[in-house]
Amino acid sequence: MRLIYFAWVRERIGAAEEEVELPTAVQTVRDLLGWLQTRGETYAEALRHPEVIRVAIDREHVDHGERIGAAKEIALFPPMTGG
Amino acid sequence: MRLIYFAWVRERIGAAEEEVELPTAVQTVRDLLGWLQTRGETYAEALRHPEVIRVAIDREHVDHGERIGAAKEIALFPPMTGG
Amino acid sequence: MSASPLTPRVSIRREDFDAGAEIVEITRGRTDIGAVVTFSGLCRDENQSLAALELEHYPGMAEAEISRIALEAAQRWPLLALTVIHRFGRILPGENIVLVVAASAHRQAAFDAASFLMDFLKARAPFWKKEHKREGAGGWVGARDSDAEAARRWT
Amino acid sequence: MSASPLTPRVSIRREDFDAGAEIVEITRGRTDIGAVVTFSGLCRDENQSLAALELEHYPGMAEAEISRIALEAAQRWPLLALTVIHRFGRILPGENIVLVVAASAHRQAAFDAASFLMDFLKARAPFWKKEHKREGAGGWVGARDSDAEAARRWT
Repeated sequence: MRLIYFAWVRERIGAAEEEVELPTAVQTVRDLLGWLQTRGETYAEALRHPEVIRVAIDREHVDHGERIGAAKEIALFPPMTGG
Repeated sequence: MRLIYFAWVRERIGAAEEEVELPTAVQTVRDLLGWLQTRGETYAEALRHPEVIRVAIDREHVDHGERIGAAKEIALFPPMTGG
Repeated sequence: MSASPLTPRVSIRREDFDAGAEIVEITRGRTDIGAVVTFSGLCRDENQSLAALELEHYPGMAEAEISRIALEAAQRWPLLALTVIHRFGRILPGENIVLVVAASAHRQAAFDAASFLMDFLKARAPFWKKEHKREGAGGWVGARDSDAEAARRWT
Repeated sequence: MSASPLTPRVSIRREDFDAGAEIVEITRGRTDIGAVVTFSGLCRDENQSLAALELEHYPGMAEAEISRIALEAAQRWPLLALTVIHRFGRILPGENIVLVVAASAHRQAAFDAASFLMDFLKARAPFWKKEHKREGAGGWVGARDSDAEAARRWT
């Protein structure tokens, strides 16, 4: 599965995207955020306040309770500031 | 004093403007509309429903209760349909 | 928002206007404007029955009244620029009739001011539309109750 | 207003846009449109401190999400045409960022749809602004609570 990051999430993690194999225990977006925080200091720093992180699965906004299922691409980013 | 007419008020009266001497009894816009109705068939026809006639004194909208005072120009017209 | 330095630009004219050029005119060379809301009103003819609209106006009053409405908008909202153009004379289906361009730092003021201006133009600007039909008699367009109500919602 | 035949035009791009040309594009050759509301969002720099904005976006999602919002607007209001353009990349103070052009027979639908689109663009379109200051550090622009509230008022 592909993870992609934008704006300060990207900058803090230090990567724009990566391929990952999720542990089977990671079922929801919330699980994913928790698991990522264990992957090192940059992740812990980027996701320290997981409640502000917005998530899109296969290019559609989802809540943190959403099940990941067969997602191909999950994007993590801060609240949007376009327009 | 100058009276000017627009749109169907102008067409029904058959004149775009005229100079008039108001009787001293004509004090308000409502008096004016009543007096004009006595001036002939075209006026009676144009002002048959005086409540729909809009009035401006010296180029500002006024209510029918407004006193005419030293007005120089009074305009009579239907509800506006610009924009 | 007291003592607004804004002087609205009001033009009553026979000639067409260019909405894009008016937006550029308002925004050129400044960096304080974040939002521009533009309203263009056009001459409709849904069933191909209209030959032309004839817009009669009260020349001495039209500009004064629209300027009063524009100044009231500038007092109610923190506008940075405001342009209102209203055409008169013969207008063909698909042609422009009226333009409002309202600029502000943020979008809500620009939206509200433009909407307010259109509601009050409809209710208070001394213009009257007459329809000339392709076939048969046309006539004066009646005022819509909904337009009077639209103006009242701002009071 | 079921089964709207309207296909919104959505463009996500680096290049500038011309609001006037987009209005002409939408209205040319038709006589059913009575009202066009245009929103232009510009890069502000009130105290001459900004060198440029950098607009990052999610290429795969930006157009899809804006198209979803535009289609929802077309379902909620009787729109006759709808164009949304959002720029990305480096944008200088005073330059255009976003454009919405909404056309309808009557003004209220055009105003409401344009306002709705801007509220939802702000809240849901995957774009992020970073400020580059003339002196000192810039940084990511924070989301405004008022923008989230603005989107909620439509639900």
